Amino acid sequence: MHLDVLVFGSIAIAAKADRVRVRLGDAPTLADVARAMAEQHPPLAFALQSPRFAVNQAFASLSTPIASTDEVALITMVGGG
Amino acid sequence: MHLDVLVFGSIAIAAKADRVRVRLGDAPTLADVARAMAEQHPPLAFALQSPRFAVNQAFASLSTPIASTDEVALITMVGGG
Amino acid sequence: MDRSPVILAAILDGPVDPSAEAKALSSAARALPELNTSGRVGATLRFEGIVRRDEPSPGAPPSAAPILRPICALDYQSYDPMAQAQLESLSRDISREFGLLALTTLHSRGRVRVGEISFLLTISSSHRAEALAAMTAFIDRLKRDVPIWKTPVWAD
Amino acid sequence: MDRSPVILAAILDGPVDPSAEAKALSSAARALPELNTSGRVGATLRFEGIVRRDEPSPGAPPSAAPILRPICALDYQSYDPMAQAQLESLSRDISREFGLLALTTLHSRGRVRVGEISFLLTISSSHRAEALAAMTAFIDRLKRDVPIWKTPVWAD
Repeated sequence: MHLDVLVFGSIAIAAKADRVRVRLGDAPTLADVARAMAEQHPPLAFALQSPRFAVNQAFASLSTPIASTDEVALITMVGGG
Repeated sequence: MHLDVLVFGSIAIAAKADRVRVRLGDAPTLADVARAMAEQHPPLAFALQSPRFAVNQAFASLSTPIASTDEVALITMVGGG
Repeated sequence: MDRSPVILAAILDGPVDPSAEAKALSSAARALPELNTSGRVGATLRFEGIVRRDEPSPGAPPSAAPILRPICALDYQSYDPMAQAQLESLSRDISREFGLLALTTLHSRGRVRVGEISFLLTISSSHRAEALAAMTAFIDRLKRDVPIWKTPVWAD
Repeated sequence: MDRSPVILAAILDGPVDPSAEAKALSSAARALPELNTSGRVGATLRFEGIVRRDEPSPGAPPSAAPILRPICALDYQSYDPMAQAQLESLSRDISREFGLLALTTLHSRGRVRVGEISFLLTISSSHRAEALAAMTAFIDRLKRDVPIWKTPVWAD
């Protein structure tokens, strides 16, 4: 399956886009999403060493299973305040 | 010699006055002042276990020599803010 | 209802200026003045985060001292509606943990120029200790848990 | 003179209300607005100490939980001019130690009623960390080194 992952801030600048598409195997988890992002988008590897994701607008652990209809966002290096 | 020591706050309430007079021996230091206050004014002993004094409007150590013309104030248990 | 804290948390477009603050606070227009005249509040603390005239230049090695580069503004991007929900739950959590009487927080979305306020946090509590501790904890967790990012608008 | 902090420290009669604050701040009327538009300030922090409706009743054993008793005001007594000198030197020390850009503080002398402000401290700095640390240190040392005492005016 394919999945578009939302990215923000310096990651969006590195990606030159506000989302990146990854190819995933069967029954993927968030850990698989992180691995696929780093492999398929090497400029983003810097942000995926200890990644944190939201699934459908809530933080989720790396073991969370992902369907192609989920809204997945990479939430690392936030910089509010 | 005699010396009037300025007191404030709960110490002034305990002393029922804004200054207390103490009798001192020859060549007294602030440590002697503290001892004399506790002995001659027992209701104030609670405030003299680790006393802090100002001499002529500046903090001074207990070894400071005191003359009868010095302005001496007991500065413990301040409560500003 | 003596023990229920007054909480207000919002993300708004542009800088947190007095009119934006007054508008956001109008939803607590009765509760806050009541609290302030109750005699229960012993400490109020107000923090304003302001856009500074320079930001660390990207690309420098992390170990080196940052090279500052002039900016004219910061662009804040908020992941909505998650950012709003996280800001609200953070406000409730901190108020409960530290026993606060009131907490209001506003954060900018979009462009905020140098010298303008992008973040506001006010806390009311019985004593100063819990207000100071709550403020430090709030800002630490904001930077961890609320999905808002800033991008410098370089001046040069 | 980019690096000299703006410092204002004063003890004034009665509560720290907006008119008292405006009057005290008028002596920094040029320096503070200049600083605020300079782009150097990244954080401002404002603390207000407010008279609460009750105070611990005296005479209880120190180990026991305090028994609160209603008050209508606090009477602040200041040992002058030492209190003013100590407040000024504390302000200079804290500004230097924490590298602040501005510090203003006002403390009441005399009667302050429940709900009124008796103590104000505002800090401006480049970043939030030093503002929060400086505020905590200032209040701790104020209560140790500035000769001001409060006496409750009991309501009952």
